[in-house]
Amino acid sequence: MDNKATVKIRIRDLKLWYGESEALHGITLDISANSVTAFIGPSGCGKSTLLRCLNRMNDRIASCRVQGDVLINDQDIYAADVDVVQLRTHVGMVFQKPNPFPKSIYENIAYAPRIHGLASNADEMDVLVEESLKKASLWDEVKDKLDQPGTALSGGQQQRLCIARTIAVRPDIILMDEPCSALDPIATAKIEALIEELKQEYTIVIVTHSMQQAARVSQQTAFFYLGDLIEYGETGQIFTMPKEQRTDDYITGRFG
Amino acid sequence: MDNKATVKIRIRDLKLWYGESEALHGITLDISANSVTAFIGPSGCGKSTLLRCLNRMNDRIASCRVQGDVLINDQDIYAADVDVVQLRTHVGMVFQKPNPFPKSIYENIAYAPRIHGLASNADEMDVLVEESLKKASLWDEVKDKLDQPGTALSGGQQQRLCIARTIAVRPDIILMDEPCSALDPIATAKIEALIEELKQEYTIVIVTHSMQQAARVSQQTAFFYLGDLIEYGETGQIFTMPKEQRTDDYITGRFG
Amino acid sequence: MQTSDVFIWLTVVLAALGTVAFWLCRQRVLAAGGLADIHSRPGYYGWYGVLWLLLPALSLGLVLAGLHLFHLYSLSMNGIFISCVVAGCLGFVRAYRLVEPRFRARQAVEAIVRGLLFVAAGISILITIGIVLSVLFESIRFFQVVSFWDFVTGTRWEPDTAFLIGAGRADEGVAVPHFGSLPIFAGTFMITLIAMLVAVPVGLFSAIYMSEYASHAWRNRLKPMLEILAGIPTVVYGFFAAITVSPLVVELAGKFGLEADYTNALAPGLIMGIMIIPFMSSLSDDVIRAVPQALRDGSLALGTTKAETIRHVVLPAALPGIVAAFLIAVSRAIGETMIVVMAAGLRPNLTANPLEGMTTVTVKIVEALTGDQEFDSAFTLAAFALGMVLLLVTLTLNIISALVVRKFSQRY
Amino acid sequence: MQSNNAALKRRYRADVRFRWYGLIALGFAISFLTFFFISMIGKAWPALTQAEVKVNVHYSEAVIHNYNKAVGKKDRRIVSKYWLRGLPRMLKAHPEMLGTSEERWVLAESRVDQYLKGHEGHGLKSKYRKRVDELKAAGKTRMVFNTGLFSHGDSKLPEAAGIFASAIGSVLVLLITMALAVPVGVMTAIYLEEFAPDNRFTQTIEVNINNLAAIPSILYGLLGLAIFINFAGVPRSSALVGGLTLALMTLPIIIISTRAALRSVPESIREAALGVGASPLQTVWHHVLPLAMTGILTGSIIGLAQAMGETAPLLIVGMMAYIPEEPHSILEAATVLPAQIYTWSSESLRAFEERTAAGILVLLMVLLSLNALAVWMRRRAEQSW
Amino acid sequence: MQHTLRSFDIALDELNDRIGMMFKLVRKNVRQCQKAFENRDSALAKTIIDRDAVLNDLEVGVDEAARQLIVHHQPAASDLRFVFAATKIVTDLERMGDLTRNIAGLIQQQNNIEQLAPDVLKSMTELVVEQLKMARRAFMRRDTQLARQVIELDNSIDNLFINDQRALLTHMAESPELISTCMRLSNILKQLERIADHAVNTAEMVIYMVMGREVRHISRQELMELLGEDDDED
Amino acid sequence: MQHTLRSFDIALDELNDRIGMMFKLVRKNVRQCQKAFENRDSALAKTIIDRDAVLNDLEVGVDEAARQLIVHHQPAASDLRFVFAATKIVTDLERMGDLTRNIAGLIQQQNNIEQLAPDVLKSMTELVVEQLKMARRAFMRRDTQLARQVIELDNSIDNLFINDQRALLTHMAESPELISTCMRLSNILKQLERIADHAVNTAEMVIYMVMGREVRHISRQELMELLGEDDDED
Ligand SMILES: Nc1ncnc2c1ncn2[C@@H]1O[C@H](COP(=O)(O)OP(=O)(O)OP(=O)(O)O)[C@@H](O)[C@H]1O
Ligand SMILES: Nc1ncnc2c1ncn2[C@@H]1O[C@H](COP(=O)(O)OP(=O)(O)OP(=O)(O)O)[C@@H](O)[C@H]1O
Ligand SMILES: [Mg+2]
Ligand SMILES: [Mg+2]
Ligand SMILES: O=P([O-])([O-])[O-]
Repeated sequence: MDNKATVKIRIRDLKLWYGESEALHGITLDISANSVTAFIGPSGCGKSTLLRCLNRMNDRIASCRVQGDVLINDQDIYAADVDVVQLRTHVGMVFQKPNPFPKSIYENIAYAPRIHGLASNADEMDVLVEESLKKASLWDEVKDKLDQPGTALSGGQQQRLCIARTIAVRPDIILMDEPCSALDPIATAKIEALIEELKQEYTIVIVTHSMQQAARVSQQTAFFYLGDLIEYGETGQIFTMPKEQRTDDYITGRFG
Repeated sequence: MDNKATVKIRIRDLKLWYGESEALHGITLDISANSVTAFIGPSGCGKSTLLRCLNRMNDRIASCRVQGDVLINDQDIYAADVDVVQLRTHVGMVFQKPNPFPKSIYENIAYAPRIHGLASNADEMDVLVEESLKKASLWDEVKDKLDQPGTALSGGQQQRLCIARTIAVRPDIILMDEPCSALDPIATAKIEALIEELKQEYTIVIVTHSMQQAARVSQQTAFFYLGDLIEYGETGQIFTMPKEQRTDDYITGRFG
Repeated sequence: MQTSDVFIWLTVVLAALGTVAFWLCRQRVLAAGGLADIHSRPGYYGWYGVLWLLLPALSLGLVLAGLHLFHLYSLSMNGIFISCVVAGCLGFVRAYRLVEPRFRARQAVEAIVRGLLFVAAGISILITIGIVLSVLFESIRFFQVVSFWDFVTGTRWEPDTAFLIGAGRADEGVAVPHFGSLPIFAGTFMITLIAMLVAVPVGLFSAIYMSEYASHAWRNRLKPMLEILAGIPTVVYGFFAAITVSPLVVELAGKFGLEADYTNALAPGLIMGIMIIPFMSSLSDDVIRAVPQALRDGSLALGTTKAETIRHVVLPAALPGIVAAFLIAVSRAIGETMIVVMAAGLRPNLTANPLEGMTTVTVKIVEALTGDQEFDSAFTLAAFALGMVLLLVTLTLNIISALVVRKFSQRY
Repeated sequence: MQSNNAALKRRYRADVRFRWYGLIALGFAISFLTFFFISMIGKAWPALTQAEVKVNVHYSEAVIHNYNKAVGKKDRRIVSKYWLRGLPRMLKAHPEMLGTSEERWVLAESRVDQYLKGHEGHGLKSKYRKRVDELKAAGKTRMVFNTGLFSHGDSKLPEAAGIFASAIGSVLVLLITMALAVPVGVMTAIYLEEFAPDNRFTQTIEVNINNLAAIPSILYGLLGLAIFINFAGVPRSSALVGGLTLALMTLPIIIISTRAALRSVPESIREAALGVGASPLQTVWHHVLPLAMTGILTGSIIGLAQAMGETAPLLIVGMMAYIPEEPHSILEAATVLPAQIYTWSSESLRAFEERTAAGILVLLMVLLSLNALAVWMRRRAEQSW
Repeated sequence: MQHTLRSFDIALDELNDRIGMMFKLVRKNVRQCQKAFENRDSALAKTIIDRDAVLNDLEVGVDEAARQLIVHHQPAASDLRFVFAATKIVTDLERMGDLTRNIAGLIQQQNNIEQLAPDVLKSMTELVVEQLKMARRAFMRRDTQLARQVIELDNSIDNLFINDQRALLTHMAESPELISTCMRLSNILKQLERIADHAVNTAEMVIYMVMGREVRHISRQELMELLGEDDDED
Repeated sequence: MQHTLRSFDIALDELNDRIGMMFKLVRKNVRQCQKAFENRDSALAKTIIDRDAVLNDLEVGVDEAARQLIVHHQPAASDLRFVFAATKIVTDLERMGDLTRNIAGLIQQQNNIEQLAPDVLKSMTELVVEQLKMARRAFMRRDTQLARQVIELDNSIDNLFINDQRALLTHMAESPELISTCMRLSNILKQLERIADHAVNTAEMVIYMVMGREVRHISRQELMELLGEDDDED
């Protein structure tokens, strides 16, 4: 892959309020295509909030109000004519706790493509399901039990199933909000390995509490504090030579 | 503190069954006084199970059967004449998710001393509460709001409240089952700092999923795999020069 | 002494003795050892004394009262009173002598309390046995007279002469009674069907609206309103169905050129349906809300609309709960008595026309048991046979719903 | 990302439609409720007033033997027989009134009452109607608040029928139900939820309880009839048998709601208490029960409300008998409010209909307050968590 | 076994390869020094000097990679030992590079040194090259026996060096006009001896890396005990 | 600011102190070498040689501590740079210790060297001691300006060394009987020069530690630009 990163997401002076309280104080940030960007920072600093701005999941919260621009592929996703439903097919999301639908493994994957009409017949759907599961490195483990419920898988497998489900609608971007915090180290390592694979094809933004995880999987790291973006840069640089004292303090465990 | 560790807990060929399935296959382990011993290992390897043997919390599970000896201060805690309730005052336990009683902060601490008759009047109780909160490094943060509900504290504070509550009954040993897994890194660091303090006075056994955490807080580390104790030794040695290949594989992330 | 006086006196005396017992035991242990030496907190020794006072007294009282009630053995009220107090004191003396610092009072007290709890739990078994036996015995007697096959497949229910036979006047040439229950069950089925046709869509969609669309504030207003429907006694529904709805149905049917009985099945069916709405909606609402928010987020994040998410993810996930709610609602409808007693007909009628009068199992039971007939005529016994069928059907429905719930409960 | 394709539009239309289904369903339920209450209140409203007529009354010696003599022949069918019947007793109690006479307001006969209220089907014969019209013209009729409704027992005479006796019956029955079902239910639930080992016996009890809750109430009537009355010989129609029957019926409700309340106390609280050395019983007593208390009370209230509105099993154990006097002991024959309503509803006289409605209104008021209390408590419990 | 995280393996492999490459470059340098010396090849000497920059860059690169590895993957146990050993070995290798550059510098100033004691340098070079080969192999194969041989070989080199040095002293005393030439030659030998010492250091780190035992300042005997005397024969 | 985890601070402090201590020991060695040289104090030379074991142990100890720190606390950013620098600096310090031991060894064999050029050694020693003092302070205070001065001072030392060396060569040519003595003296000077070089290495690591920039093989000019020319004056 060539190193010259193209910018996929442009965030410009993004402010966000929950009711009266401002949770994001003007964030400006460029997220590169085909790479992993990690958001880190202490609890409540607005990482998840910013992430959920990127596919407008925050629309679900009535009290939430947004100002500023979020441009994905140079299109303002908060423009009036943007269709949220379609936006979310382009910007997939993986959640903290694995949340497979209580359906069969196959149906978990096939559900969204069916709604979006991505497969015109059963064979195409089979292919799509297999492809998605393969991309999520899950195919080998589940290929003989596609009709078993997705909830019967182990936690790590469930999370990969959720990733496969997201991949199935062919998004550009995958958002992950602490995708490993409910998993044990081995399952976590597998997800991290998967993220490493996926960044070839997708733009990935991941929120994580674990600085080690951010260091392991990401190419860029953004450090947030109390709703501000304190520092953003190459992960290697952030973790060896941050520019800001606050970043250094947080990363070295000198906070609070 | 002198280095010559006295053995506080002796586990001898401990086997444990849940119904028909053997979850621990004969564990033999000596846990030193006034130090932190960490149990690590992949999910389901029996860490929690072993921990809960040490204060007989497993008694609550009907299908659970134990064979072998657990000696605390050279007394077999599975002997017929042992009073479980009294055992649990000597061997305190802190759980994964902070679980303060939905009472005031003061009452959270005072409850157990009261049922055990550890304070003969209100003044003594005040002293005991203050002392426990101080030991748990929480006093400064809550001294002005002792009558507020314990559930209104932040996650990290709640966990320290739970530790204070455990300390209040003057245990010898404190067992912790993934005490930080529900907390963010800053709260985690505070608990770790507290554990560091507490080991002066208490024998601490901690189960953790985070190898980094085990490395940070513990003096001894025991690595379990599928119900077997694979390796047990000085934490520094386990993490730089483990004797067993499986330990090395797990610690370096080469598992599964 | 009057019965009620015994109650009062026993309460007063035992309360007083209990206080003394508590104090005595507590003092005894405190006198024998310091706070640090005694095994349990001092209060436990007190309670130990109290329990040993109360338990013998009250259990003896219960036994004596039982004997009295069943006319097996009678003691005067004074006798009961005195023997209870004496038994209590004996128990206390035993307890008092056991009290010493090393005595594990807490364990002893807890063992007793645990025993009491266990006894309480046993009562539910007794009730079930009671119900099954009471219904079973009488049904057996019924089926000794009437063939089971006729009962199940017969289409004529004309039992009126049975009590004459029961009274030993069979030879007077009265008509042979018929106990064909088919029309009764058909009526029950018809009314249940009508009720479910109302309750299921209304209840389910209400639940969906409340849990998925309504704001929190609205939900908090709407849900109690629906629950009012469940709080209205069935006798009131029956009255309403009979007085208001039945005439309305007749009138409306007339407008359409149809003829309806005043005891038509539609009115009680409709009202029963309305009565059942909250069962359907509340239970469904609960299970729909129990579907984790994460599943909705997961679906919406895939770019689906709200309705799609509800239809394809939420409802399937909640389906076992909804099915269970449905089954419970059905068993409610089948067993519902007052509405049909007051608004449905008495005449068994095998028809598919809901505008005609028809009758139900429960109506027949009430009819049979509220008259002045002897309890052992086939006419009254038939009520027990019907009751047994009712019991079997509802139990079956309930067990199925429990199975459905259990089978799918580990799904998330 | 513009929403310009047709498929998407269709999907959005389906979305809107779905929402409307819900609204319609709710609208249906709520309009029924409104209709129901309006029609019920409309029916019950007249029962709150009662006609009185002003007639001349003679307290002669003869009245003691024939109360009809107290009023003039014209008025005999106009005043209430109930009032007339009470005269001899009153005169015996107050001999000094003998021989006097007065013109006074007197309870009117129910048909007169209906006529004066202008109801169709009042059933008043035309000759009396004329007399009533006269009285009315002379200002000798009036409508007063119907205190009798709340202070009288049942009566065959609609104008004298009240709910007092049945209310007392209800209270007695409920007291018995509560005294039996609540402690046993709560204790059972505690045992099952907190102490029972997971064995066959426990499972049997659990299955049983769930089944008991689903059994139609009328079967409890059969049980009461067969066991309490026929086998144990408890007097038929007595508050005791009613209370026992309803207690059995309420028991599973209370057990289930108590178990739910206990279960909603997080396991972590128990672990916390056990972890600091509390015994299992202390854990339950000090932590679990206090936290579950609102839930338990809510469940009990709902159970009792249900018992209070229950009719069918009580019919079977004979509590629909005609009981004009309030019971003085739990062994005496008694009736309860819903049974009273049922009895009245099957009376043919038009005047009973409005009384039925009034009785219903009273019953509903009590039940709704109980339910509101339960809702309020539940909501408070939800908040405190 | 592979790491679950492929990037971890890649990073480790890269570190490994870079060090292997540095070993090779150093060996090449040493060999070319000998050639330049023999052929009075000033240009070759220049090549060697220029190559130092490559080694320098490799050193800094390896250190940076090691730090990134620590930050990204928090290595522990065998991985940590490897990364640690790498940062130590790389210092030695860079220093060896410097030393060969020094030699090349001395060769550039050469005036007839090669006639003085051509064999001396040759045999020394051969030993050092052999040692470097073994050291590299020991590192790449995590082979403690090879590492031990590297350490043992140092004895021979030291002996050779002392003999040569003595010979040179004699020489200088005999022909004072050759003093500065001899000094230069002595210097070259000294540098080679230093290279051998650094090779020993790398071998010691290999032993640490494999066995987790620090052998940097322990006696030869202890070391042999640790590595097992019995293997001595072959 | 303090770390939340006190043991982390303690471990870092200990590492820091041990390195400070090594700096001091090396400086002491250098100073004592001069004294032993002047006074022909063979016993003092012996002390210096014996002290090497202490430095060896300290080196191994620091490395072990650094590894434990990495394992226990997963240092990042400034902490990681410190730990990394520590493991590099400690190698230099140990090597400095070796070099002083070498000097002491040469002194033990001394025959009248001190009369040859007593001042030469003295001025060289003084410069090196001064440089070591600055290097230690630069390390302890995380002071890049002091570190720069260490590097600059190396120029003077190099010049001094070259002059001395030239003088010695002349000397040897003049009096061949002194050749081996001169060679030893030249060797001592060479060792001192090496010590200065290693001191420069430590200074470079200090700069890396503070600024996060590798300055190991960059040109002097670049370095000066990095550290800010304007501060040059004082
Ligand atoms: N739905 C909401 N309504 C009101 N305030 C909210 C809401 N969600 C988040 N907040 C507030 O916004 C701030 C940022 O929250 P956010 O969840 O983005 O933090 P975070 O960085 O993801 O924290 P964590 O690491 O704990 O997930 C917090 O102060 C939080 O209290
Ligand atoms: N109550 C139980 N009944 C039956 N089996 C159990 C029970 N609790 C644990 N087990 C089984 O015992 C084994 C050990 O479980 P345990 O909870 O001790 O693992 P663990 O090492 O603590 O895992 P984790 O890291 O996921 O907490 C597992 O296989 C688990 O499935
Ligand atoms: Mg566990
Ligand atoms: Mg160099
Ligand atoms: O600089 P040295 O090679 O002698 O350590």
